[in-house]
Amino acid sequence: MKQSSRLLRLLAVLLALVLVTAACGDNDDDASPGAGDSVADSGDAAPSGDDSGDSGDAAPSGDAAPSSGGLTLTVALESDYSPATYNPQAYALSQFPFHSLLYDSLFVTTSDGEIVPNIVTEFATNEEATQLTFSLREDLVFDDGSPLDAELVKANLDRRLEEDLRSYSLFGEGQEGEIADVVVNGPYEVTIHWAFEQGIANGHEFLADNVGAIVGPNGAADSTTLETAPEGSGPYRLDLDASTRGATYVLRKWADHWNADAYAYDTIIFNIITDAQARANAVLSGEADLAIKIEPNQINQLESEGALAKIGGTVAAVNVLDKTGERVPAFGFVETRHALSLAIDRQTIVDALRPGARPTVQYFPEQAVGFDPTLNERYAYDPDRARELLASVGLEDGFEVDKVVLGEPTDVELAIQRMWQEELGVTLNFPAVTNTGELFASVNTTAIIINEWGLGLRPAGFVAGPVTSGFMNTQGAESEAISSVLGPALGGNPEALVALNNALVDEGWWIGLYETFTYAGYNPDSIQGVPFGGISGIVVMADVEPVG
Amino acid sequence: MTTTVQSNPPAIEVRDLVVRYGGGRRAMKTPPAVDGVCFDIAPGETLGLVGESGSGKSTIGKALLGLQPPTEGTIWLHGKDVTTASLKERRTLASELRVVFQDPYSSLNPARRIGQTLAESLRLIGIKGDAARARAITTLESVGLPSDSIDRFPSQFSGGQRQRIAIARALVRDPNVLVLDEPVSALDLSTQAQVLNLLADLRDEHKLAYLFIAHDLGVVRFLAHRVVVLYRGQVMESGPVEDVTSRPRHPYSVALTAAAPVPRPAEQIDRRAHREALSVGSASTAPPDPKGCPFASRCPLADGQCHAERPMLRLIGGQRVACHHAEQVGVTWPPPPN
Amino acid sequence: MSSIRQAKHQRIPAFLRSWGGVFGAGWLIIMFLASITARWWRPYDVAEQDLIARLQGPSSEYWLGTDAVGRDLFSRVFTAGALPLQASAVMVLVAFGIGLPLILIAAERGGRVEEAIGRFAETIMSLPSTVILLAAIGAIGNRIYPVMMIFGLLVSAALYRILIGVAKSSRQHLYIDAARVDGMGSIRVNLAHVLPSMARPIAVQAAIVYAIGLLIINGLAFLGFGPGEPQPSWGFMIKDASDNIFNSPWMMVPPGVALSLTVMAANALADALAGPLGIPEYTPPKRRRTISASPAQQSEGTDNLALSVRDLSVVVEGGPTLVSGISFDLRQGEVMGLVGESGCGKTMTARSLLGLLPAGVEVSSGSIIWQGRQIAGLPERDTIKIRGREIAMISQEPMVALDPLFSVKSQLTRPLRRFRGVGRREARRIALELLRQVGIVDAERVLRCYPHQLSGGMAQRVAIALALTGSPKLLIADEPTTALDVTVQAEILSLLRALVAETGMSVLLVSHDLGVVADICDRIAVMYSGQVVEAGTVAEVLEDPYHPYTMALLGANPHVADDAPEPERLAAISGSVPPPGNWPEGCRFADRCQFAASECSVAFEPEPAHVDGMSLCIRTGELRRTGAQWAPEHRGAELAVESEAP
Amino acid sequence: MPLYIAKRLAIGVGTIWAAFTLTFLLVHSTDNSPGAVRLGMGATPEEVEVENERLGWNRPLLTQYADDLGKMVRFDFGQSLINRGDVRDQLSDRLPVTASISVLATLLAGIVGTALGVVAAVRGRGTAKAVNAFSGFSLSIPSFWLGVVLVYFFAIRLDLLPATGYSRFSEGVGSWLQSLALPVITLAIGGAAVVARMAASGMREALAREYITTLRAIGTPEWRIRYIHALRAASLPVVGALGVQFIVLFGGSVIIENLFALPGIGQAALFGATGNDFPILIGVVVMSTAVVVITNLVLDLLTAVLDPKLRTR
Repeated sequence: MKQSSRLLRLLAVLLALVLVTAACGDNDDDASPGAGDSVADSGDAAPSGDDSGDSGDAAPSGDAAPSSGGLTLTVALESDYSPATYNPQAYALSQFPFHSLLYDSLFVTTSDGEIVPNIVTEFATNEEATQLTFSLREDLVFDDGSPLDAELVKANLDRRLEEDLRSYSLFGEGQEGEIADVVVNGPYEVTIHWAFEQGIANGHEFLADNVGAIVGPNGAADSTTLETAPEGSGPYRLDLDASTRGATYVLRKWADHWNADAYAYDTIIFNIITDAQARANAVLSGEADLAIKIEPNQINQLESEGALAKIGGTVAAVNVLDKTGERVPAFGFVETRHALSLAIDRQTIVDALRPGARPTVQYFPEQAVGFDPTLNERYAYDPDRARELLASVGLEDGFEVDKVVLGEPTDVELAIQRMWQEELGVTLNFPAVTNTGELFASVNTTAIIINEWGLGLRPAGFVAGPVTSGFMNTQGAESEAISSVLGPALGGNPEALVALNNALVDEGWWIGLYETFTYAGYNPDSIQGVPFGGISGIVVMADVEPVG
Repeated sequence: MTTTVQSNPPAIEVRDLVVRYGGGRRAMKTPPAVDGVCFDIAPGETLGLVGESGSGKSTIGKALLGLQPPTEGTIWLHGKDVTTASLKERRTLASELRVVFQDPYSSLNPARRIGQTLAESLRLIGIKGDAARARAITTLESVGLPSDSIDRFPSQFSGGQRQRIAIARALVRDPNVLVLDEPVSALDLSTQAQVLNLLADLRDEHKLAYLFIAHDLGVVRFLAHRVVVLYRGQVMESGPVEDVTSRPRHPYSVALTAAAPVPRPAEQIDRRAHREALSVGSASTAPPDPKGCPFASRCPLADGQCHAERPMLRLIGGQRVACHHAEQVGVTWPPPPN
Repeated sequence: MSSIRQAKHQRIPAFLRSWGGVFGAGWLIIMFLASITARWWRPYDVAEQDLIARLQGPSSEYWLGTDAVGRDLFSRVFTAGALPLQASAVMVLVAFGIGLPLILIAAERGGRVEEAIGRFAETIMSLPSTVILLAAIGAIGNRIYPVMMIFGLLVSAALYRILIGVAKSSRQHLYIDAARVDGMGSIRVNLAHVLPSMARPIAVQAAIVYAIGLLIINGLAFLGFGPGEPQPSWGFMIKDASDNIFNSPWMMVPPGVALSLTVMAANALADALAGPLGIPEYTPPKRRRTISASPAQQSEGTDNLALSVRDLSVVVEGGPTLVSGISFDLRQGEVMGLVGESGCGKTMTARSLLGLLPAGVEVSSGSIIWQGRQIAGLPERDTIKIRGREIAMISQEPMVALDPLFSVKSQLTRPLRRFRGVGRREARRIALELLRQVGIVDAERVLRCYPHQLSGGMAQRVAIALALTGSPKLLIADEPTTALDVTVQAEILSLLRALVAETGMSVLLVSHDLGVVADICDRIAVMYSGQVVEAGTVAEVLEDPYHPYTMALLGANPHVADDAPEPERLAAISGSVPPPGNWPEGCRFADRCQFAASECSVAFEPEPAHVDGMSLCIRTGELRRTGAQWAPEHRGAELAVESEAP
Repeated sequence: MPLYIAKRLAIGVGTIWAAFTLTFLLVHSTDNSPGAVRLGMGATPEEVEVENERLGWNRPLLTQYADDLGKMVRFDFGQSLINRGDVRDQLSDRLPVTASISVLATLLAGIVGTALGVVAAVRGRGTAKAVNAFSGFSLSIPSFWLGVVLVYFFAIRLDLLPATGYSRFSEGVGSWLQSLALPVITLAIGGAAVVARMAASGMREALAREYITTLRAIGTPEWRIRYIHALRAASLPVVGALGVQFIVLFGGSVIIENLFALPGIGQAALFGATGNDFPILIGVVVMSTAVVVITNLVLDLLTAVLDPKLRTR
């Protein structure tokens, strides 16, 4: 009897728990003032369509978003930009549009594609270019009142060897931006000592955007504290109650920020919409003002509504991981890699699947220093030559190679599969994995990956990083041709950059496919346009402006 | 209790049979469906089992057939203890002990031809093929059905015909005891008479022993030699059918016999007056006190003793009666109709 | 003995005799064959691309158009069927493989075993299956067959819940008990009898579950958990199409239609297998056709004549006649018995008085004069005023005659308020009074009860009270005591008798039991094959029957006088009542009659009999003269096959 | 009655336990490695091993089971492997979305289905056939296909309703309903078909009952017979069917949430499945089961209110 009454109590508790959690989820926001009405006043209770761009506020269904009044911007993202932690240093540049609003960065990329000081007031490089000294604004504080000062910047940069901080990997040992030491000169002045003997001429560019973002003292001391909440001094604060991790993030403007006036919106909502069509729909039907990114299938649809923006600088390639032939023996021969490249009819792919893109075999985008038009001629589509090359290494009957996909392969991958099969008898399989963990792990076992890369403003850095010493080269393959020119190329030497480009292609490490655009969708009735940060391909959130 | 004659044991002997439905504590709290029932059936004899619905008469039949395991008590078949006979033992038993059920529509598998139904029964005792078919035809003919019935489906027969098939199914293994569970109550009057006549004929011809379960005293009186009156799982009265129906000794038997209407208006007027003078109460849904007489709550003769003490069966005249006041019945009670 | 009916078994299974069944079975078979043979006949390989002709609509080259990389949708759509059709079948097999044994065991064992299995099934059934499947994929990877097997496990619980009732009721078939008495083992009983009798519901559920499986497999493929590209799946093709919906809306059509049609085929097959539900179609009373009955003719002797039925015929619309040319009269305060075997039209006659015939059955001619008014063929809105207020009815099964969902109080007070225009409280008072009037002592308690809390006798009393709410002048009692025990029957008969004496209402009692009629009725009409064959006062008819059928019924009744010896054999009537539509010419009883002669085969008029009764037998006079008695069978007559021949 | 509720609750707890155990077993049935998931790309096997050790993955299975079960009782599912957030918090953020969709869809299916079923039952053969055809049709159309088409027409072409997103109830009932309109309609159509069939056969069955004749025999008006007596009888199987429908719709929301970008439990389930986020998976399963259990309890009580046989037990 006693036992059963305990059971009953347990049941009651369980029931209550579920009811409470269910209720809480819905009622949390009642606490926030119901001033949302003011938005509804200026706008309309009417459904989407008829927002005539009057107040330039977000689309109607978005405008009911929890806001303490004022303008709201709703952004649809293709994935969670802050999936594991709110630490900006753990992510790549492409996720910075989200973090840029929460954190102040030393330097930032503008919509002109230039890197300019942000919270740095002045900076200088010594003559040998081995040191970079900069001063900070003196009015920067975090929510708990602690200052953003030189000590904190040092504390941030001193964590450069931590595994999780992917952005800081370029400061790591042997990397292009290896830092020897960070010295605090005064309360608001810091000097960075680079490890490279030849120095780094434009070292400040390394301290831009996500890499230059400064997290608060607690996060700097223990980065796991950033897993549950951000700690930044940026112009916006994350409204944790109104946000749902992985689905919706509500950011509210922090009026005391030094640069608050530069930001037009009082509330910015990020909705994670992984389905490409749904993301396009969100823009078209007005639930989002801005959609990052748009997939090729949806381009026509958005373009016809005048809701599409694009920026070049993205290159797609087959990246050869197995340069030694350990995993698929055929890949041990450079001839194989060249044959695979020659058998791809890039023009057909581009015409059919990526209208507006440019076929290319090489690494550097056309606008970047290091681009070499002759490369495209040398490796032009030539299936006969490809067959000869394969035959020359005894692979006239082809071979099999796997490319791991998450879910289903893309149309381009399917096209390549077909071309290799028909021209070379090479069978490309797409073993599917169900999760990103397996996908990432596959770089240790498979021979190739196929991807579109936004290389950012400093393409050579990507070679120094992932391509030669990161996840694209877990075998640790060496190439004299590449390593000999990598140093000068990182220093910005144009000839070295061209040489690096040639080396990557000639070694068959990089089988370029096409150069394409990054697309974003927007609602022309609510925002003026999409301010891309040059060919970095990211959207500069500070420059998103409402219509009117 | 009594020793049976060694050379000629009764066809069926039931002692202190108790049957409870379900299991566990809850079942122990509800009154048993059958509560301490004893009876014998001699070879060639028909024992009628009467009572209202819920009196446990069908349960006794099921217990005999092995369809419902008895909770307590013993069942002998020709001197063999079959109370807990296994399936294999049943298979041979089943030749001796067969059944005819009430509902002729449900007792034949509609998807099987009559021949298949009969042959299935024979196959279990190793008779197959032509031998089985021949025996099936003979049996069908013996219940008054044409031999071509064997290739037909149950849906092609009327209720009375189906009941004949059910009887054939019972007879096909040449048994000597039949449990007849309300075999005619679902039939129309004219068909009922046909089947009753058939059963009587078969009994006389094959010297069959019947346990004849029915709720209609008139039908029982026609077919049975002796009768057991059940109320709520207990035997109220038993004895030769003439005695029990004409001179009932138990108040319940009195009520039961008085309640059955006869199709002779003049006689029925008297019976009605007699019945209304009995002042037997209505049955209540509440379970009776297990300590006392189950009929006490309805009985006009009931006194403190009846509620406190369960009456044992006593031999009075030709009957056994379970009533503390059996001596009064038929003497000072019931009162003459006014 | 009447002849054995002709075989009705046909070669084509019933479900293939409907369009749905043909479509369902046909499409599934075609789709299955097409998809597994697709590799040999499809115009293009599933991976074959034509980047020039991508996102095209149907053309002569690509019959169903192309997808985003220019693959032929026709080839892909048909190839895509194989996996879901097979994986879903595996799922169904797993579901039944787990479910059926549990169902059979639970149905056989009952009690605690059933309770335990039932709890288990209920638990499994409450699991949100889609979420579980996703969790399974997350845990064990995208493996379609294992995942569908897990789904089969979840489905088996639903099957259990749906089919356990079927299994239990099929175990209640007495032939199962008969097989067990034969000594048949449990497994054999299940295989030979229980399972076959469940075949139809099993087939129906299999088809439904199959359809659900198809949707689930493709739903998972839609989410990206399908077979790897380039192997096509409908779900992923739909996903692909949705990504291209602006560029090529057409792409939604082929996979969507293929999947929908296949699911629809499985569902249609299920519907066809289920067949007609066996639930009678509901026909609103208004729609019932009304007859142009003959005008009310004042019948003679209207002193206290309450009801006069003349030449009443009831027919099944477009079918056989059920009751033909019935006439009888009923005086105020009189109890009249309508007797005969089942199928003789007693109930139809009684119900026609209230206009409450089943759908498709109607009064075709004749007149019903109630209190001097013609009520045959009255429109529904007029009959409804008669029901309850003037004529009420109680029926055979008291336990099902009351609405189980409403309390006795609610069921009694509602009509009381309507009939008598009284308020809630007054209605309650009258209800209590009525309950006491029908002999219920603890009326207060019964008023609060729901029907399932009442015993059969109690329920019949409540039903009578309900019939009395409108103070009717005629009560139709259709076998009011047949379902009751004999002592309870006696009580109800006494109650009816008392009510007649108290209220002066008339009663039309339908019964097959001559004893009941003898007990309560003043007059009697014996019916056979839709006709009244003998009528008169109860005393006259039963003590001295004119008609051979009445004689036979009395002879077949085993209730002899208390001290009279039981006859060795009863008077049997050979054969059985001919079904409506199969009535012989002339005397309908002639085939079974001991006294049938050649003159019986031509039509004749009823003979007057008794004081004011009749007998529908052309030989009435002759039989009276000779003092003919219906002879009981001789001993052993039943065993002589020869005597069966007509 | 209290005994009845206690019994149902006990079964409910059993169900939650079963759901937990089933998922736990699934997660542990293959050589999964939460460490690899948590550390992501680039982690060495040694690091993964250390992480697995830290997460307690290498302890004996029974220890882990007991431990996890103990936490589950407190609705503590630990941290997500991917976003490191507290699973309970994330799911309770998402619960209102899924609950809104499935409750509204169940209600809509119940109302529309019952209305259709009643019409089919009382309006004669033609209407019945039409309703039957409609329900056969909508049972066969996959919701994910229908959803895409509805979005295409109503959101994109006609611009009448939002295509994506969720607006909280607290932000206004109007926008809440608007944001849920398409998903709920998409989900409810199949449910309505099931309910319609159930209601139609329930009505027809009820109208064929003997007590309907009794009611007619005392001159009860036809509307009363249909809408008070028959409908109430038919409502019992309908409420039963709604319980099953709720489970189906709740599960169906996985696809719908993905299609309409709604931040609900189903979306989390999908992310959890694609990301091998085991704590999320277990949390989603347990929480969904809890919701289903509670809903069934509510429906059971409703059945008891409607059915005196249960109430008076």
